[in-house]
Amino acid sequence: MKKTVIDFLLLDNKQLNKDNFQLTLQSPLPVSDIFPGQFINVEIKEATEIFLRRPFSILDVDYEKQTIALLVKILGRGSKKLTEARPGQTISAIFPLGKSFTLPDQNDRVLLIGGGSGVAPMLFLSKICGLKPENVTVLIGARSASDHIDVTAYQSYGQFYYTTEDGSLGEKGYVTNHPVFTEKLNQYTKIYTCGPDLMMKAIGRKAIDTNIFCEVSLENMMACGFGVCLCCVEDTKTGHKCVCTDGPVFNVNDLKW
Amino acid sequence: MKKTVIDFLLLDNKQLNKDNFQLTLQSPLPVSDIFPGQFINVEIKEATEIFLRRPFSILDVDYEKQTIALLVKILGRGSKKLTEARPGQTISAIFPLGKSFTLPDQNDRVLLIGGGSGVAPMLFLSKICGLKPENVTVLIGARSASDHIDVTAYQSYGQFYYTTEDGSLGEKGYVTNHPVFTEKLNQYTKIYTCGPDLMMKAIGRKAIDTNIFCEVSLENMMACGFGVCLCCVEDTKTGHKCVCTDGPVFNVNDLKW
Amino acid sequence: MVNLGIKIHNLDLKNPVMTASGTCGFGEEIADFLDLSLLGGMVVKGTTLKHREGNAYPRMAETPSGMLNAVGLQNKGIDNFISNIYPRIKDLDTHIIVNVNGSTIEDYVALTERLNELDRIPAIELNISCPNVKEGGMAFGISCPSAEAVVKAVRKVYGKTLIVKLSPNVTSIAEIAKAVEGQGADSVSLINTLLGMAVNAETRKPVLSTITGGLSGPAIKPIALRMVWQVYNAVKIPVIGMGGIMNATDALEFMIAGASAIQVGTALFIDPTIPVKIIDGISEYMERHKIQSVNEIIGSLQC
Amino acid sequence: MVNLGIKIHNLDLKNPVMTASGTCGFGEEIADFLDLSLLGGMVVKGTTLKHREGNAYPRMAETPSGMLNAVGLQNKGIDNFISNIYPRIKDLDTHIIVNVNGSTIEDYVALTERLNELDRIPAIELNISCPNVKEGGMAFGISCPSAEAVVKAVRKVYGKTLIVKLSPNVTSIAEIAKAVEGQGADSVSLINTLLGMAVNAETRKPVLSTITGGLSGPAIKPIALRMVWQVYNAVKIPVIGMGGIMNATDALEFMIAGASAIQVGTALFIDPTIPVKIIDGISEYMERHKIQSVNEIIGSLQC
Ligand SMILES: Cc1cc2nc3c(=O)[nH]c(=O)nc-3n(C[C@H](O)[C@H](O)[C@H](O)COP(=O)(O)OP(=O)(O)OC[C@H]3O[C@@H](n4cnc5c(N)ncnc54)[C@H](O)[C@@H]3O)c2cc1C
Ligand SMILES: Cc1cc2nc3c(=O)[nH]c(=O)nc-3n(C[C@H](O)[C@H](O)[C@H](O)COP(=O)(O)OP(=O)(O)OC[C@H]3O[C@@H](n4cnc5c(N)ncnc54)[C@H](O)[C@@H]3O)c2cc1C
Ligand SMILES: Cc1cc2nc3c(=O)[nH]c(=O)nc-3n(C[C@H](O)[C@H](O)[C@H](O)COP(=O)(O)O)c2cc1C
Ligand SMILES: Cc1cc2nc3c(=O)[nH]c(=O)nc-3n(C[C@H](O)[C@H](O)[C@H](O)COP(=O)(O)O)c2cc1C
Ligand code: FES
Ligand code: FES
Repeated sequence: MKKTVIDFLLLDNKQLNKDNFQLTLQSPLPVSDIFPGQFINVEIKEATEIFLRRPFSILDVDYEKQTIALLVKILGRGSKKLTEARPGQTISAIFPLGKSFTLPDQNDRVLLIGGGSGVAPMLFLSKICGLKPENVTVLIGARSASDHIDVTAYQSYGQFYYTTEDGSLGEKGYVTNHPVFTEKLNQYTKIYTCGPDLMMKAIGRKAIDTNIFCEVSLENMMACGFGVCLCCVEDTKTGHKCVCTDGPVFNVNDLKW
Repeated sequence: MKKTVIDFLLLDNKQLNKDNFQLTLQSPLPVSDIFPGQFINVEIKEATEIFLRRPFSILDVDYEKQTIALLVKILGRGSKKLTEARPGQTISAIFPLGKSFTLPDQNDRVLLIGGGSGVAPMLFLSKICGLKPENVTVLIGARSASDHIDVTAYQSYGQFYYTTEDGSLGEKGYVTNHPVFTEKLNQYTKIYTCGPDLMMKAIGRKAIDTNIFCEVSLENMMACGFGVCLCCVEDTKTGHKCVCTDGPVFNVNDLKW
Repeated sequence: MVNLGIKIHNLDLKNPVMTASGTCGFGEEIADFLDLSLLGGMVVKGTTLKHREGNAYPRMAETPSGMLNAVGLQNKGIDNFISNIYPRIKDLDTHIIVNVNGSTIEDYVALTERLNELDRIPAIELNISCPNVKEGGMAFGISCPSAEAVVKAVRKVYGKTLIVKLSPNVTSIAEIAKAVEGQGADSVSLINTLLGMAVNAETRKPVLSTITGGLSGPAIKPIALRMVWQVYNAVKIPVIGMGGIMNATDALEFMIAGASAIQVGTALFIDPTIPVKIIDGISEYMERHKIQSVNEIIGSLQC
Repeated sequence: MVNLGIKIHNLDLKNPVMTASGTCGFGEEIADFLDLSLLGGMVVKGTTLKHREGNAYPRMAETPSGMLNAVGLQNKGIDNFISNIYPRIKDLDTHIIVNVNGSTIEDYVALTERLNELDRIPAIELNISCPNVKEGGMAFGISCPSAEAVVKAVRKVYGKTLIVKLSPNVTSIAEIAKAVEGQGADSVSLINTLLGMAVNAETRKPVLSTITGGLSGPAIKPIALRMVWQVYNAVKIPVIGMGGIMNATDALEFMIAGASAIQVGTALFIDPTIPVKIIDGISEYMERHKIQSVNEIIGSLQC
């Protein structure tokens, strides 16, 4: 699909928990070939002193209805403002951006690890990867039970496990403390992850050590999102790469982790 | 009343015609000693690239209910945004600002001339001046009938006359073409006016020529509204005066008109 | 309780928050909003020897996240200040600093001498950076020799705290700062406004009567921060930072970059109570970060 | 139909709207959004002799109505440009201008000689104003003698249109403009970014890996407009204006102040289709004001 500046129509804005909202956007153009890891760069309208767009991963796509969904976590002024948008409002975004995760092969057993808003591309991937549910494990970490979002709609695509820092849901600790990660990692042929840098680094290093295919989705600060400003670079083994166009998905082996 | 930065509550926002809105604001503090000509400096919230506050005259005050009313005419981005404010919203404003018109004496016969949004202080003055209605004449000019606002609520305070540039309501032409102005001016002991600069200058010069007391309310561009920036100055016979603190009301004899 | 006190030369400020010249009048205009005794200091409107009418209207243009002004030092002159204003404000419980302006070195010296007599004016801010006057002003502040000359002359006649206000419209503000430090300045304050311009495309005329004016407000904050950091690294005297400070976070950024104190300017037009909010915000930050004395923040940037 | 054509030296532009170096890649990155053949010209990413990795991440900070960048001329070098990029973009129906950067005068000259060979590059923009590199860059652009030296050397080897891009981080940009005009520059473009800085108060660290970076966007528009007007009044060669242009009104303000053409930079990050909207907006303005040729707008400020 060609990159376009699109005026989406906000169909729905649902609060999932304290800080997380799910936005459903209607596209005036057909949405096609959208895959997990890709993102959209959203204009934050009528906000004092917000100048640049804000990037958000695609959480889901409905090709027929021509809608896309976003998971927006309140982090600062822009994300806050976006969660205050009302259905009926238009939202300008540049779309689609970035490269997606490498879809698994039929024989793969995959582990998807999401933390914070990084859960969005993981859910999308669980749905779209085409594997039998028993070959898809989704591990989601959050601070506390109340920070976890409801993933019922995706439950049929794989086995879901949770961690919380306070033990209020699933295993206590970080995702990297979960038995799936500490004990059963060798059962997986591919690991995919998106979330806080420290989490992804811990996962990535383990994948490198254990020689498992691993792709991570980075969230470097962006100005443009389509490869012209060169602000979002990650220092890879082959030099500075743009997270917005060469990524956001990278194979950990290409990174200097 | 002490100048204060107040968070008003917007009680009502009524569209009067295409470009004019009447806003009613609830003050958390008692409003006292507010007179026609005084103004308020309003923060325009969540508007892209609006930095300074915007000044608006007081249209009315309800001392008991602690409310004030504004007449806002859409001129640019800030006034537009303000007319989109919804009841229930808070509106920050600095209040009260400026000096009011000199209230007439019991024996005065006054002519109040308003143009555009300048009608606001004129209506307030008609209500508060304490004269018998037969001694109060209000002349209001606008481009066309549809640009005139409904003044029914003030009708009992004086005799009302209208002009329109296209003749669609009242006399055709400018306020200065109206017989009240061209023929009967000598019946009045005081003239008060607020509106476009050119209108006020024409009125003011005539008042000077005919030696009638005349006060005008200026709308110079302001940064602060309370006398610290010295941006709003008018070049008077006694030098640069701040429209926001020495005015906005000036006696025409003090101006270099 | 955190300790907010700082020192500018031998002047003890109860906190690092001052109001900037030309944006707080003589204090009286904002006294309705703000308990002036809470301020670390107050720099009053730019004063000249003689009465000045300033530039013609229009003097202001709103710009993205900022504004241009072309006031041109309108003020009633030093005699009026001494006889009418000073008696009314001299007993305020804050440091009153007078912003001193001249067209010639002699002007600056004569004005300083007059201010020297005033017990309750413990410091002057020598404005060699006003972009809105035809003579003097910024011309002194944009070259080292002329900046040195005026500071040298004033220093001779002034024994109290001498702050020199620097212009950002230069290739190297650090050089100018070093130059004035060399002539005995006790402190430098920066930045004054950046020279800018606004055009009305519809009328094809300049918006300001003077064509160009001084840019202030958040738009200039990144430039001001950089200059404060450069000057802090170049001189030993305390630096007073300003330019687009709107809240405590902005103020802290300046102090981290090297400012011993900060001035709030244009922000006052939008909310004259901001200085108190900034003082409170700095306290809150210090408590959160377990910082005892505000002095620990000054120049604490970790590069 | 209004006539939008303008001339920069002997280069005919179909309209005065170009995209700025470092903000449009090599055109290909924005071709999805924008029909490049509609542009008056396109200044491609800053190019150096050798491959450059640029500065470390983070390279960007959002600021009020603007942003700081510290990219540091990341590019694959001139060989890569000539063998890989040039063949792909050379047949675009717009003027492709290469932004030329060096650490030494020899670099600039060597790079210019290589570009001289390329038929479809009718002009270069000599960047003596990049604030984000340790060597060369802005250092050349902030003093008259060094600016003269580099322009003189390049002029000797370059016969096509030579545009020199000026730094705003100077006391007098008009002086620098006159200096480069004196050495045979065919045009000057301005402004490059203003040196700024961002601090993270919570971590007490600079936001950018390089501490300082270049400020762009609407925040700098008033400064850019003022400089364009000053330079327009100082030189005879055409001025190309930029700095915070977001829409047709901004573009017209620059042209009224003296710009023969304008460049759109940071605005592209927010909406890469803006150049077309600006072109349309200029036409609409000219029709409304009954202006036949866009040349009538250039420098039409009535002071
Ligand atoms: C490719 C990509 C995909 C993303 N997907 C999602 C998503 O699906 N859901 C979601 O909620 N968020 C996502 N993000 C993060 C989202 O873009 C940021 O949360 C948002 O831009 C913050 O804007 P703000 O105005 O709320 O915060 P600001 O007020 O601008 O900043 C608040 C704080 O957050 C920091 N910050 C801002 N942006 C980032 C960033 N990109 N990385 C790290 N720190 C940052 C700032 O430095 C500051 O300290 C994604 C980011 C990228 C680059
Ligand atoms: C003391 C005072 C009392 C006022 N009372 C009222 C009132 O009761 N009702 C009302 O509707 N308006 C009133 N105004 C005018 C009102 O302040 C402006 O219409 C408003 O500030 C315009 O803001 P904006 O953002 O909509 O326009 P902008 O987008 O800022 O400007 C649009 C255009 O209007 C011009 N403009 C903006 N402000 C002024 C001004 N103050 N004078 C002249 N031209 C201006 C600008 O130069 C520009 O060309 C008053 C102004 C003053 C100074
Ligand atoms: C309207 C106005 C008037 C000013 N007058 C003076 C002045 O008289 N003397 C002076 O040194 N600076 C003057 N300044 C500059 C400010 O003191 C301050 O240096 C500048 O505005 C940057 O700070 P800010 O962005 O917080 O306003 C003035 C600024 C404004 C906006
Ligand atoms: C991310 C970024 C990269 C830039 N790279 C270059 C460059 O390589 N060469 C150059 O001459 N200018 C470069 N610039 C400066 C712009 O071309 C332009 O001069 C400046 O940004 C001001 O215009 P604007 O406000 O419209 O962006 C860059 C600007 C940005 C924001
Ligand atoms: S965000 Fe601009 S290149 Fe990636
Ligand atoms: S608007 Fe600031 S002094 Fe009048």
